Amino acid sequence: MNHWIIAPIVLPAILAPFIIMVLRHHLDLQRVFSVAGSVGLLAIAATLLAQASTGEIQTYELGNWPAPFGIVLVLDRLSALMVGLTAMLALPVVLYAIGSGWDTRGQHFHALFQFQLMGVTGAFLTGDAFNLFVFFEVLLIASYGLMTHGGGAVRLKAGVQYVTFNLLGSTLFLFALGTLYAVTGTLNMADLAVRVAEIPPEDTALLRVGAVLLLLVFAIKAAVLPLHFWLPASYANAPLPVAALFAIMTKVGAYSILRVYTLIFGPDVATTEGLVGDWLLPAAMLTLAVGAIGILGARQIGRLAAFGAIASMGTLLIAVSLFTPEATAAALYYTAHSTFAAALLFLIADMVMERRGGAIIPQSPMAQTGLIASIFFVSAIAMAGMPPLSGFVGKLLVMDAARHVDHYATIWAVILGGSFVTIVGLARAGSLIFWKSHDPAYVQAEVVNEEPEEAPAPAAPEPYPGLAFASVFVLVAGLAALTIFAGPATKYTGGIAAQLFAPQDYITAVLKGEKE
Amino acid sequence: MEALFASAVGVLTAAGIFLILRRRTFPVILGLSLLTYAVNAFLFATGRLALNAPPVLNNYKEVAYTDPLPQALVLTAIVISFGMTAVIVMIALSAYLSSKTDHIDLPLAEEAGEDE
Amino acid sequence: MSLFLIAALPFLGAVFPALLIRAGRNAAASAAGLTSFLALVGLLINAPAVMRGELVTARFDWIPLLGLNTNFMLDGLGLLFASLILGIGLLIILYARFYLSREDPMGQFYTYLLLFQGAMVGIVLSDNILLLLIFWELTSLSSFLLIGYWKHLPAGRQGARMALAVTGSGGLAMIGGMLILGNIVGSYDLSVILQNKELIQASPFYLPALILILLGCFTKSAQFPFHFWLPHAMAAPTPVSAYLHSATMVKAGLFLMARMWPVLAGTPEWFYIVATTGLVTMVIGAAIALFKDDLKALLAFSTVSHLGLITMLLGFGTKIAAVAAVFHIINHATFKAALFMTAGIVDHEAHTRDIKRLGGLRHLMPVTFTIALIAALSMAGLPPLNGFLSKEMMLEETVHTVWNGSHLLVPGLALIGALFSAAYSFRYIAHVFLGPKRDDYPAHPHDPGVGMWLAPAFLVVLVVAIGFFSKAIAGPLVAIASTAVIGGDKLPYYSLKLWHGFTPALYMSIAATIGGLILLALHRHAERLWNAAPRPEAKVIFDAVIGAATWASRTLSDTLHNGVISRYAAIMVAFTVGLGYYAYSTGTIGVPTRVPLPATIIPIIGWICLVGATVAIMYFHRNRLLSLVLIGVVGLIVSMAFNYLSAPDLALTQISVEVVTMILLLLSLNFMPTVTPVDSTNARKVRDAVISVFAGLGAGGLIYALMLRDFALPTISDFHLANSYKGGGGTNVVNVILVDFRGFDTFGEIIVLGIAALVIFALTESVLGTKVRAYLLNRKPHWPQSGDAHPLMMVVATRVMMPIALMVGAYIFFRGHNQPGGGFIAGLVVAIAYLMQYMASGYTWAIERQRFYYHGSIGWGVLIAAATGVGAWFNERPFLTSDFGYIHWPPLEEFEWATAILFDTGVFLAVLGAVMLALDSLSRFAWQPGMVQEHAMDINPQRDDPPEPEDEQEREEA
Amino acid sequence: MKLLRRIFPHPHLTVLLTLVWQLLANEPSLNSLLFGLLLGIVIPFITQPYWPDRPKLHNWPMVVEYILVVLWDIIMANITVARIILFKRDEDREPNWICVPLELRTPEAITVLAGTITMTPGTVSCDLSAQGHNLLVHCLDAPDPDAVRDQIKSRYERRLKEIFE
Amino acid sequence: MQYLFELLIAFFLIVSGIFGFVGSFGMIKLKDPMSRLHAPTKATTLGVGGVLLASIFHSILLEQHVSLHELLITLFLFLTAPITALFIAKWHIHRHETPENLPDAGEDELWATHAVEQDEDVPDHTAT
Amino acid sequence: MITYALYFTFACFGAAIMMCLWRIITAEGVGTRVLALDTMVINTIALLILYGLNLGTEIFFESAMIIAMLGFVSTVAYARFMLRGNIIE
Ligand code: NA
Ligand code: NA
Repeated sequence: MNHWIIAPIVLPAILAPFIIMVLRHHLDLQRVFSVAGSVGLLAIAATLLAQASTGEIQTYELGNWPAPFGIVLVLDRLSALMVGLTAMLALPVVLYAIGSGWDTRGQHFHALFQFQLMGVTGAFLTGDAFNLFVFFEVLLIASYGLMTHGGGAVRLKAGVQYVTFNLLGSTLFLFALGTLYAVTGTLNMADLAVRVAEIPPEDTALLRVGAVLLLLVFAIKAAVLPLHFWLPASYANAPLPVAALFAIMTKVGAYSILRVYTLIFGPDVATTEGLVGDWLLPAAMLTLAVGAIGILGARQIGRLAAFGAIASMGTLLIAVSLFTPEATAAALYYTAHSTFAAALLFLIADMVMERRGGAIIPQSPMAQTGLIASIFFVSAIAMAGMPPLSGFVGKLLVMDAARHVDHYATIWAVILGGSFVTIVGLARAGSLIFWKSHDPAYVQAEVVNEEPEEAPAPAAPEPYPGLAFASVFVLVAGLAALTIFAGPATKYTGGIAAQLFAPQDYITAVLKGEKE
Repeated sequence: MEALFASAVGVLTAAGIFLILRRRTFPVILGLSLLTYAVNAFLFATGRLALNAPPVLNNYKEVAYTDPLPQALVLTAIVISFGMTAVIVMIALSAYLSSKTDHIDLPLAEEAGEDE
Repeated sequence: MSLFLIAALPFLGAVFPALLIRAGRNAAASAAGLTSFLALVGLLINAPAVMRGELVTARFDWIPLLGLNTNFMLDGLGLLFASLILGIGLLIILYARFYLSREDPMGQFYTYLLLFQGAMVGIVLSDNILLLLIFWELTSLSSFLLIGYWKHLPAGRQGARMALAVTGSGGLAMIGGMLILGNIVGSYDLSVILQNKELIQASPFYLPALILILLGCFTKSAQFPFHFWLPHAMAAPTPVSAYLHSATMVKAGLFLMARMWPVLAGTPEWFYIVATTGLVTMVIGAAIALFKDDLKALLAFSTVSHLGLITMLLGFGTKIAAVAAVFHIINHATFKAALFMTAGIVDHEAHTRDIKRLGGLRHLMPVTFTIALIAALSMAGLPPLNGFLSKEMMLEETVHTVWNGSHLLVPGLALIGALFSAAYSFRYIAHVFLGPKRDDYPAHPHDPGVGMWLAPAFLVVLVVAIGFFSKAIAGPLVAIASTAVIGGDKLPYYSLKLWHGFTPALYMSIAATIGGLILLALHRHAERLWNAAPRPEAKVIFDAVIGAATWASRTLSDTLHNGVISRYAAIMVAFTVGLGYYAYSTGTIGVPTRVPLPATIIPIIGWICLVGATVAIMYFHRNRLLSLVLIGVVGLIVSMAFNYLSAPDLALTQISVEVVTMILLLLSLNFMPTVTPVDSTNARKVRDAVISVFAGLGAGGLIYALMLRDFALPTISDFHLANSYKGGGGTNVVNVILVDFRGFDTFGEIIVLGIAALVIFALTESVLGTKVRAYLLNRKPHWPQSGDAHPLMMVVATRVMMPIALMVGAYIFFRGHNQPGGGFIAGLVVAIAYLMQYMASGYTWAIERQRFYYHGSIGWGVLIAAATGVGAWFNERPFLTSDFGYIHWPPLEEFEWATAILFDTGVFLAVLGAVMLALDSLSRFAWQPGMVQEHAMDINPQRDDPPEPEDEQEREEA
Repeated sequence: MKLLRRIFPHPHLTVLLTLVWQLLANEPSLNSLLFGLLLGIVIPFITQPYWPDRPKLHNWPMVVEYILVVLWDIIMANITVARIILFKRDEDREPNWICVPLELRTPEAITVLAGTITMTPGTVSCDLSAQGHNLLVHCLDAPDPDAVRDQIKSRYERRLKEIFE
Repeated sequence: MQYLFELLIAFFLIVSGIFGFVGSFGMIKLKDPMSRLHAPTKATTLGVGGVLLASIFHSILLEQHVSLHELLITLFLFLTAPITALFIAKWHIHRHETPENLPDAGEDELWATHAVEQDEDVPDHTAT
Repeated sequence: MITYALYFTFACFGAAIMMCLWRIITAEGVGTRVLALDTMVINTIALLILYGLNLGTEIFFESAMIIAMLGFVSTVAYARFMLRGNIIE
């Protein structure tokens, strides 16, 4: 029995109530424990990554009930990677939130943050479809709190929209799970895989409905067109460090698609043929297009970053939707890249927002313009998939993996076209925000852009700016490391893909061969 | 019976969706509540309908039990959607008090983005 | 020196100027210069080997999965270009040290410059086309920074963006081309690709690959029609222009065409695309250059023209033309860099680059004049300078070229190009340096210090030297570079000398020179004609295109994401229903396998109530309070349906949750409008109704189909029924599932509830911390309030009921494991008992008597549940493993203990705390100052009238 | 005594709750009796602060009498009301408000009286007066309001006064 | 004996059925809101009480199983019905009756529902 | 005999519930509607007990009790809302 598997869930689950109960009135201690928790999560994630790298699939049967009757957690390479990404993202984000003082602008930031981590890691680790729903809800409700953290009219209105749309998604999740259970009589994902293969032809219509509804649920989370509409306003109006953390949440959707549609409704399952890739690929391409167009058209830096997140999800999902080992390996590499890149862009956007407001118009220069401009340049390079950062490698991987697909020319054209529009858009924004501010003509005018609907009375600005910058540099370093060590990284993602496309190992590990 | 049940689920879903498509927060919340009823009923019925067969074990006689699992799932779902509803009510109220309007739409702020 | 180090040195060096700038401008410049110098030395160390015909390589597998490896190779072509890049780079570093003013951030400049230099070196050394792509795009990015270096100038910003947009997009196209190429060959290594000419040219994907790669080359090398970005890039400081547009960036395109020449050239497609583009570019560039008054613009278009010339030569596809191309690359780099520097000197000294404001400078700036004169004459193609040599070769080649059957077209146009070329070269001299001295220069010009003219002077020396001693100086380099271009084949016969006899080329040269002089003489008239002629202004078009694209993007994006959530939701629902139907219709479904249950009168009544109430909600939904009442009916019926259909636990939970939800909604409705105004058009309503009806049909139809069929495979809940008592110690299987089989779900569920309460609390704090507080204090109620807020009878009834309700809560809790009930419902019941007390006796009165804290209750609940789970670890069992047993203490009867009860206690506490915290937070919105409530009842005759004596003592005790 | 008082702050309530637990458990046993007693002791501790100024009951036989009287009246009242609803034309009814001056002062007593009025013949307690000295009662069909008032005072209030005050 | 028991239970059932019906029918038939209040508070409560009694008798007399817990529900209903009625009545007084329409409240001058200082310019009732 | 009596009582309470629904939909004030809802809840309790009686099970007891308790609470909440606007003050 390997208790490490549940550690990433239990740690925040215990830490958060502790923060609420004992440290409610001690901000500094909250910070210490929150950071310590994130570091702890990182350590746990590292352990899990090391354990998973052997290729052995480990399970953890909660309540000691055998699968498929109880809930089971599964540690394979994919879940280890995703938990690792979460931990690697969490630390810089929480440091930034502390450094920027965002955590003081409302109550319970750190507790909600820990709960959010619990939800995300739980979703990555669980091997039970309904338990996945529960963790989705945990991460969502924590995200509702984080999204509206600090209040403010616009943010709250955006919050209503965010919650509404996600509640629709959660409802759909239940419809899907109900349908699947009603046909197959099970909830365990490995068991589902076994049973789906055995489904008699008289039940395929209903099973297909369940499969497609589930896909749509994940597509909402992953912000796939036409289910992505919730994202721009939500992310742009969330506290931007929170939006940075949300970079991992869209990945939860992508992860779930990968997991469910390789393990249960894999590309070889005849029953659900023609349901996934057929529409996901065009939808993903449109997602990328909409994201890129949004970047070019954005008037506000938060929104620009949000569309950046959408565009990167588009690229990612193009790779996912191909459902080949090569493409999946590429998708996973791109996942890591896009998590850091999107987070970085949001944090930089926050730095800009805090100093001069988010409008993409020239204004007098802000504090630390040079440094922020440089980091913006880096994040833009990453987001646009320009060399030398991992985005370019990821893009090449995706395109290379698409070589053998029928529509490869279209895919390439969309990816390259998307990159082009993104480049133009980011260059435009950067030039207006950072360069044009030096133009005497504009400095003179000094139109103080009043943000009419800002968060109420922003607390002391940036208590530890050094910490904020440090956390940004951590993300940059992450991107750099992902680039430099692209070889080992792609090897690992290749291993994940190999594991995903051999679902029998997973099934055997979970069901211990009992059901075979 | 099944027809009654299914049609009720359908009516609740339709009404819920219709209200969710309104443009004020309050009807949307009402719609979400209705939709929650619908989905809970849906999920419950995936264990198939049964009369007088509650899944409470009876030591004295051999009786049929209905499928307990969907019931447990619905219980979880009810609780979760309760939490969600509470949160959206609160956010909607806060949004209303902060902006003095309960329009659910969030038109793009007219921020002047200037091009070169 | 390893190629890795040569490629890496500029990048490593890029760090220093930025860091060292605090130590002074000289330190920054020296650091930059030293790095370049070291790299150049490293390169030259390898030169002998290359000259011997060896291929110097350095390989490291970076991303084997992708085939993207850091493989470098150095051959003749690479050596030529690398030397140009590093050598001229060194000169530019020197020049820039003196050119840049004190206000310019020099550290940044050198950092950018070295980044650019590294990228260029990377391109020419790459032995992997993907690696080459990386460096390729890096040149776009670093040139973006360089061109936009003067951030305060609009021209600089726009020029940078234009360059990035054009060259970046070309690079993107090239990615596609390279991937195709790699796909055809099966490797991304250049050395492999270059061996596969037949394979590539036979492939059906040859043409797409060719076009995509050429797009990259043409945009980078500013070939028509992508030439327009280059002049705008002249907004950069002159050192940048000199570097980018003589020797490096624009030559990258040429380099790549030369690099790929062995496998791509030699086909008609190649000839017609490349040669034609080059020819057209050459002529047009030259023509435009003649009419530019800005010195740098003139040079920029001349660069365009010369690049066209080289492109054309490469396009011819013959080996001898390739040699000519290589030779001209060298020559052009020398004279053009020198010319740019002289232009910079003039600008620097006279404070203008406008030819119209210049003239007569030869008297004031003799050194500069000399340098400019030699370089310009070389550019004009006059002997005995190096420009003459390569131009002769070019003209000679055109004579032998047939374009679509025409023998005259290519040489004719080439002659025209040469003519214009001579004309603008002469103009550069005549209108700037010759003529009378003027007295209206913006500044008083004089020759600059040696630091500034040393670099161009050195280049001019080369210009002359190559002219005279071409074979000795340039010969070996041309030979090995040309060998590399033509793919290692044997070089054809050529000779690098001034005099070849009376060849057609000579006549053409003479014609071009004379024509050029005539054109210069007629310049004033020609200019009038030129200005009168309509011609598209590239910048305007580009701006219009980008502006339109931005506008279109913004319009599209803002229209799509217009913040109307009802539309988002409508799309989502419609999409879901549509896709669901598609999935259904493409599968198969068997006949029903279950017999439907009979529908008796009670369910029918329930159905009528439910549907009636739901329809009524639709009808009355604008009256919000009424909608809540009607929702209550729906909740009641749903709960009864659960009872009727054998789900007592669900019924209990449903009705409890229902009431708490309703109370939350009432609490919030107190602050919100009670009426929903009409704001949908009828068309919208119809649309929404249609979508809703389809959604309803979908959900109803789906569950109907499901209910009529048995499970396709046996359900796992058989196990739960069989093991509930045996393994879980409870007879209420639903509860055992909740606290044991699927206790982890429940763990998540209470956390959701706890978070919900925290979120509500946090929001309350946030909102009440703003001006909303003031609004709330001054707000009026929806309607007149009644008196007697806390009626006596209600207070008394509550006092009696509360203990009983708590008892019921305890009962529900303890029974839960075996009968309907459990911690969750118990938590709600207890919460409602407290709530009743709030409603009856008033918030402030009741809260004073509160014995527990909500945050603590939530925290303890989660912790106890977690601790129950963790406890199993000490038993060597997984999280949440339960245990139970039976205890017999006489005379008591046997009773059961179960850790599940502990877990359920956690659930209970969390639910209680969460519900109370949520209600409490919402209640705080109504708080008014001075709302201290002394008594529970508003009216109490016992209190108001003098009490009877016997009661007095007792009350004091209480 | 004080200690006992501490342990059983509401002895009546403890008994009542133990009884309630027996009802709930529905299977009398020593276990449930003890457990009920335990809860009966614990719960009053929690609820004690919410019920200050508890009145003392003075006359237990009267309590029993009162309950029986009320039960009887409830049944009769319902028959009366059923007759009115089913067979009397709406126009023939004479609904009426009456004011009942109260001698009772204890809130608990007033509550019981008001509750009784509501549950018995054609009357509903509707409101107290501003200082709680009068009770507003609505009659479903009362041609003679004074008779109703007198009956209330004599039949219920008198007994309650004895019980509570 | 068995027959008598059954008869007793059937009687209780039928009587409570009638009361239950009357309680809701009164709400339909009676015209003024105050009178409507009478029917459900009394008849329905008694109706349910009867059903509960029938249930108790059924378990004791026919199943020989002492089950009194229905009494608790009856207790609840009897405890709460007057309060419900009071609130509905207060709503009616607040909404539809002026102090002049009601009988004199004696020395207290006003009935509690009316005894309140109203805020200025509060909008009229809209949703009730 | 009990069976027929049960049917009769079912019918009575069924009809009662329908009348409550009618009142809820058609009444002119929310107060009457709340009253009707309260009545409906009580009628439902009766139906539940009857159903339990019919099936010979006590499984619905908790439900009936909770409904009785909560029906009251919600009625009070509605009424307080109509009277005071703020239900917890
Ligand atoms: Na997300
Ligand atoms: Na993202």
